[in-house]
Amino acid sequence: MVITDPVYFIALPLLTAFLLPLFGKIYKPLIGIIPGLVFAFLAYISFDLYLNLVPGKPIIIQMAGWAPPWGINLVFSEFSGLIVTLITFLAFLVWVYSYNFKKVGFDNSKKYFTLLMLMVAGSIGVVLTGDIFNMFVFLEITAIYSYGLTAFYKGRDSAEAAFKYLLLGSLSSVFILLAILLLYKQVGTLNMADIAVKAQSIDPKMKSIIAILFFVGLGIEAEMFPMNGWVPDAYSQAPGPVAASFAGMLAKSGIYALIRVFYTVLEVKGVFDLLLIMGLLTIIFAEFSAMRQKHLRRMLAYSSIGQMGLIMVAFSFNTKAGIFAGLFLMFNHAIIKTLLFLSSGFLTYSTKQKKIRDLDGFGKIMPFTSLMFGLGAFAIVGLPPFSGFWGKLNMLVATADSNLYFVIALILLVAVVEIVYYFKVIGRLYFRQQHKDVEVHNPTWNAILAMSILAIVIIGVGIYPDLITDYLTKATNELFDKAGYIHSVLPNLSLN
Amino acid sequence: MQEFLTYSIYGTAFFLMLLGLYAVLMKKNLVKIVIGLTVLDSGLNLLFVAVGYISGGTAPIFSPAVVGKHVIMTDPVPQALVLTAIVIGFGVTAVALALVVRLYRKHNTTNIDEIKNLKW
Amino acid sequence: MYNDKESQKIVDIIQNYARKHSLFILAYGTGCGAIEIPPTMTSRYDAERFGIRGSATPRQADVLLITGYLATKSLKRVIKVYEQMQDPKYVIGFGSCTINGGMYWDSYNTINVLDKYLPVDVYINGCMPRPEAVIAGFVKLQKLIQQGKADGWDIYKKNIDEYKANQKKIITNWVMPDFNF
Amino acid sequence: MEGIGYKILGAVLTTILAFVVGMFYGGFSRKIIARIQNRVGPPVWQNFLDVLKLLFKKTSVRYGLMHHFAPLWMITMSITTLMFVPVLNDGLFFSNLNFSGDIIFLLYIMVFGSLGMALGAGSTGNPNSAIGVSRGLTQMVGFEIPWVMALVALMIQYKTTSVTGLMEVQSQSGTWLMFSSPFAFIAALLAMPGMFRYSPFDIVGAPAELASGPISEFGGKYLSTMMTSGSIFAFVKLTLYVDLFMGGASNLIVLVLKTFTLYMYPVLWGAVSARFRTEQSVRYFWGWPTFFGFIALIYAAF
Amino acid sequence: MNSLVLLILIIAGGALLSYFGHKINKILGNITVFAVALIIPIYWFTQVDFTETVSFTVSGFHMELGYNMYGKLFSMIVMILSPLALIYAIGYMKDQKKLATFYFSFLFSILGMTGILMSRDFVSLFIFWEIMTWSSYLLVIFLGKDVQKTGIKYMVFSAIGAYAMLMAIVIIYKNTGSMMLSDYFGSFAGFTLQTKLLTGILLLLGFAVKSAVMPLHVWAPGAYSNTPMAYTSVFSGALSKMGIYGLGFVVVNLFAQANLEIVGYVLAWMGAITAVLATFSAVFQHDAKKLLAYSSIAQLGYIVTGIGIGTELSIMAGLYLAVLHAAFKGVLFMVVGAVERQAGTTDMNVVSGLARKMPFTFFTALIAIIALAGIPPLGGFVGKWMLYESLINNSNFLMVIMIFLSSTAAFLYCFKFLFGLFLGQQEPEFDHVKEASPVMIIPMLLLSVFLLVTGAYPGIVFKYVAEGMTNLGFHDVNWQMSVLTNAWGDSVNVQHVYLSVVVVFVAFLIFITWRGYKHSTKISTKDISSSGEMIKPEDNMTYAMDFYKPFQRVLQPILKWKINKYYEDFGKGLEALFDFMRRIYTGNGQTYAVYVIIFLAILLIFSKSIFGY
Repeated sequence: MVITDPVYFIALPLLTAFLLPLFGKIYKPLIGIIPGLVFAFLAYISFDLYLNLVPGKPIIIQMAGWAPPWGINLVFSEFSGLIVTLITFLAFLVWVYSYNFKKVGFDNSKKYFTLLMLMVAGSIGVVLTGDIFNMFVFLEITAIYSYGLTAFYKGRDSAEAAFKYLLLGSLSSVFILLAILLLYKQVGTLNMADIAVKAQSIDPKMKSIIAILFFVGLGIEAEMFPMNGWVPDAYSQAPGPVAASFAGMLAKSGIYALIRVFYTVLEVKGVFDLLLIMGLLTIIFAEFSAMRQKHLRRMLAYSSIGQMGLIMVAFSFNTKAGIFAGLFLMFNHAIIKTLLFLSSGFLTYSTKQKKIRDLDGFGKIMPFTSLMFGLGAFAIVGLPPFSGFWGKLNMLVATADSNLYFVIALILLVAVVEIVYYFKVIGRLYFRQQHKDVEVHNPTWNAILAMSILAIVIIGVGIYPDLITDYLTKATNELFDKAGYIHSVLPNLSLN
Repeated sequence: MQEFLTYSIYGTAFFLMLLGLYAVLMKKNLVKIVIGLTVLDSGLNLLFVAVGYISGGTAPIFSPAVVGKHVIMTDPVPQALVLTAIVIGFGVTAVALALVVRLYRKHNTTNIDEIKNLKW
Repeated sequence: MYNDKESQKIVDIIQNYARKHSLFILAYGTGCGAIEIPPTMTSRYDAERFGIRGSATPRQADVLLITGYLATKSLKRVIKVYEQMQDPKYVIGFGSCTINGGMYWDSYNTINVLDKYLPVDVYINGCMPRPEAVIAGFVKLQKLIQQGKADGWDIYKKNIDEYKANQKKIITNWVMPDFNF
Repeated sequence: MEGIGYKILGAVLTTILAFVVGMFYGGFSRKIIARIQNRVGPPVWQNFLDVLKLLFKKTSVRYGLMHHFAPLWMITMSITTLMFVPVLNDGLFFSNLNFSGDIIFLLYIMVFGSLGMALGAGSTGNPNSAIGVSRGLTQMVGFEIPWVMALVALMIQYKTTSVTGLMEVQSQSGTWLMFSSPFAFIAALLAMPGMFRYSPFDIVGAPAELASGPISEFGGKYLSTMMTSGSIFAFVKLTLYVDLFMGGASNLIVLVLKTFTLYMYPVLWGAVSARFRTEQSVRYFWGWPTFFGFIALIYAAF
Repeated sequence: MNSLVLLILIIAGGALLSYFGHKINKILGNITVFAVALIIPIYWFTQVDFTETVSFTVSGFHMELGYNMYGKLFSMIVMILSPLALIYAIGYMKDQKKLATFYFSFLFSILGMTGILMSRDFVSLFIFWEIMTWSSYLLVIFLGKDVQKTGIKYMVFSAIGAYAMLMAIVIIYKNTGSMMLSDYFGSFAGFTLQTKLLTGILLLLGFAVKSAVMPLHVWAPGAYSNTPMAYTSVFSGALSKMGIYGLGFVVVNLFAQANLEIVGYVLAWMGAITAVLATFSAVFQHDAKKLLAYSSIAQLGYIVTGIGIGTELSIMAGLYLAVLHAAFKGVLFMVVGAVERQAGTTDMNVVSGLARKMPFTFFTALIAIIALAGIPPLGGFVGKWMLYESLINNSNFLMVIMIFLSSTAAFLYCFKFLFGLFLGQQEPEFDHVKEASPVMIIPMLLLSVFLLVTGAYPGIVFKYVAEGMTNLGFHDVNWQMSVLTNAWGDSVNVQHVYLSVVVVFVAFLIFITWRGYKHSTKISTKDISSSGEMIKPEDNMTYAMDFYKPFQRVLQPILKWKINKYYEDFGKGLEALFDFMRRIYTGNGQTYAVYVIIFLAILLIFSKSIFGY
């Protein structure tokens, strides 16, 4: 179909984002409505494209008419399509959630939606692009607007958080750029498929340096252990829906870039072991820090890091089961963390209630939001019958497949810690006497709608995971099938 | 001579990068850190251009002057990339400076060690 | 069984025989008479050969020994103990204090005549009575029981109003639960 | 021979026998203690008189149903235990239900009365009763351990858990178990005074401190039933010891001789000893008796 | 439609209906709960086809539901006890708030238990296990007391258990390629010893947590005593049995078959130690709820011992005790709940003499306590007897002594429970106390009747126990309606016992009541023989505080040793470690940048060992 061209994923939000202030001049409510229309359209086309995708035949768009490996191309395959669909779906929900945010004291929706749309465009770009420099550009786009979104609120310490994020983000961009530079120097091409073909001939020493640079640079974006200092600050200082989209989109695009680079582009021996170790360290440090958090959002942020670590571990097995589990975890993390951040957005809206301690008895005064938070917490720690369980189960099965019993034990031990801190919050929300002066911001109808949709997805997938397992399997096969990817991007190339 | 030039450019680039990195890691002033970032970026960009340069190459422009002649052109791709990178670096610097201003207003200092409201 | 007069008589005989030979005493050791109980019970005089044996609680006791003078305060307690005892029950007054006040005859806070407040079956006179006298008193009580004449408990029940009136004259702050039959 | 009437008659006769013998034992013990204390002492039938008198006494108060039931629990326990203990080696007349129960059952049914009694005592609201019960139960935990150790040793050694089985073992081998399993016997013997609650283990119902403890609110018929039960139970316990360790008895005279000999042991010990505190007695029972019990177990198992 | 799926749907639907019913209106909600409580057991007993199975494949895992006889036995516990507790809850929770949550969680935990017992594969087992766990967690913290400690402790231990199980499941899947229980059992013999032990012991760990075996029991006292009592009766009565269920099939079907009886033996020892120590703890509690909680742990210890020994008689004893424990602990927790509701407290130092005010409650408590103490002629004795006999037959003499010590010491707390709450002096401050409402009394009475009947006819339970044991590999289990026989052929005829006790009791009842009861007056508990001392109505003479002080002095060396404290110290140490670890996030952006560079440097330096170059 003409209208469902993947280019729209990037072009449309980029365009409308900058036009948004103009629309605002014409008719003020358009500021709220236009992004919604865009996101809805994006979600529609992504679903449409994804559901109509022929297996083994990804949609490849050549920008400006140049065929790969010379031109930039967009690849909408089972894997990237899945992530894009997820991102657009979440973006739409985030819009639904924040459409009426003004009602509870959220101003500046113009800037907000502009930045949000740009960020979404960037993340989609990262996922879709088939060009490694293009990926860098999109990562930077995403990052810059994320800085803006992080620093969105004026009263808080958001500038501090944004600055830290910016500092690390810039370093990340330097390393990625350096890696691309070295890669380009070696292979003379920027197309990922082409690099993948030619990468075999690179000097292994150089290759490992490139891999290290990519690892560090993308690791910052993917919230890897020693480089994730920005995450808790950014997540906790950004507005609720922004934190949700960070977890749902930003982190996803980061991890996507990481696994795309190491699965498809660069085949480096040992990087997966490194990823495993770093993933485990990420999990351990993040979850242990989360355990001792007093602020709800910071806790969620650390938990988010932990989940990312889990995803890294899953992808580090380099097996089909591992990828499948990783994808499942990504899906879960995107959906559930979004729900958690969205609900915590209302719970911690007032500056008075930032700490977990302040939320005693909120189950009674904010029943729906608390319920959603509780549901999210149940799901994220992997309790059945919610979707988190299946992710965890698949993850563990994959781990066992790789004979890594100690990893299972470690993951499960950390999961106990996770349970502890989430259930502490639930206990406080529901089974405590509430404090005297609390400021309640009841969710608006659209927020309720957004959260309900997420909850329904969580429960639906939890009860019947086969709703998504087919797609995940397809995506797995796509990611695992490196030759297939190269072949579909570069149809004329004959391997060997 | 040509080689020396090439290596000196590489050297300058790495020097600039290290200088920038030093500023980012060691300087306590926010503005200096931002400057360090910019220097780091510049070094990187220089490196990029240097990598793309082929000795004796001309500008990669198909002008009437070069049509039909056997001319060595420098690789155009890194130059294009550098342009993008510069733009991105500019954007980042702008955001960074804006943030520095806000941080200064809030904390009344530009010492990064004192801006630690968010920790652990 | 009890309706038949003859068998009633036989039952009475057995009953009185058993009662007579098994006297559980509850010694209310108010005065100096309490000193005389141990020699009575222990090896020199050995009251146990008559079936007399100490009992710790009023629920099980048959005989209440009032061993000496009774202050008004202790009268309350004695009455309570007596009322907690189960029928049939006997009271033995020790020494002259229980008979007419003895050396405390003009004391402001002792009672003079115990019989006004509790139905005494046997008095043992002396100040204090020696164990021989005590045992003699018990033997007297046993005889009375055999003859069915030791019916102080019955008299108390019949003349309860009179007794209570007398008791209330002495004990002004009466917080005792009412007597259970 | 197997008629139900015959059975009932046997049961009633056993009960009466146990009652009479137990009563006389009580009388003898009073007499003997009196003689030790250089007294004349009451006649040996004094206990009958006491029971009879208490029976004729009026019971005019009660604290409720538990108080009313307490003596019933006790007598039920005593008689039921009696029914399940073989009184004579092969006296059909006295073999009431003893093929329907075994040692473990006996151990448990023996507690039935104590607990019921404790409940009755508790329901009176008398603090002395409660203290007595607390002490009694604690002491029970003490002496049950060596006693059970001895029994388990016997059971494991001879591969039978029934009293009749152990008696058969003795009649077949011709030696009493007190000789063939000496450690078990020592343990059981050392635990025995606790079971009889004679001095030094009589803190449960110490008359001077606790106003006779658990039974302090029981008089009249209640007390008489309890005394009956106590004497039956004394007989049962002695018979059980004799059955287990001294080869049982083939006729009543032998039975009486053996049980009386055994009975003298706690009585005489009690006559000359002072009272243990509760924790002292528990420590005693968990000391040497348990040690011997342990040795008996090891002896039995290996 | 498949009756098993329908059963699950009915319970889930019931949960939702009760939830919304209570959201709308309390009366409507209560009616719904009552209806659900009736429908579930009726459906189970009449409509469920126990031979039916249903299987489906989800996310690549083959799952199958279907009863076996062993599961049916435990299901029966759930299906009888839970509805009664639900009905009881209607009365008990009348004045509480958040009833919607309560009944929702309650029914979901029933759903979890039902599911566990019909799962034939590990995935559904684990799913239902977790459903049961979180729903019970919600109920543990329902009252909001001690959320931090009790709830977290419960959840942590449950999670450790569940995840141990999950790990075992995953390893099993790795080794057999199937999630079916039967495949695991079938191929167990072929595993290496390491795998055998690893999977089996991890599974055991998971189940042992729920059955509160010694080092893992720490959650139980708090969880049992802080939960609304209506649920605790299910919690202790039925939910803990899920652990027993699992232990049973793991120990018997796996280890015993693979000549690894030693595992069962160790487990039995742990059970025995649990029984002793928990009993000692129970004796010194002054809160009736805590007392019962510890008592539950001790009782579960007996059951675990029985299962662990693994002989026919001992397993029979264990399963029989499991059924009985459900009944009497169910009653007892309901009793405590009734007392708590009517008198406002269950502190035995405060409350006393309620037997006069709550006679029915007292009666049921008495029956249950007699059964618990294992005193003949009630049903509890049967289980105890079988347990002892099986241990003696196995010559496990030390274990016998430990169990005996435990159950003798159990008399202490049994008495204390009855005495502390119901006996002793009736205080004027509890004059207003009334008997609990019939809704609460009737479930208690029904369970008490069951206890009374099993005393004479334990065979009605044996029937199902024997059926269940066929699934544990014991076919032709020998049982009789009322005669118990051990391996050496010695027997007890409980019917004779019952007969003897009843005849003697009735005979003397007549004797003692005749011309006694009617002529006597019921007097106040303040009217005691007190050496003439005047006791005023407001004086409390009940001796309840430090009831077993002498015993405490004897046990001082043992009681000093508190496992709970070690766990708490460990937890605190961990928290300190976590606090230390999170210092890495210093809050200084520059430090983070330094981390990045250091990480990069490390990677570059060690790139040879990581990447090979």
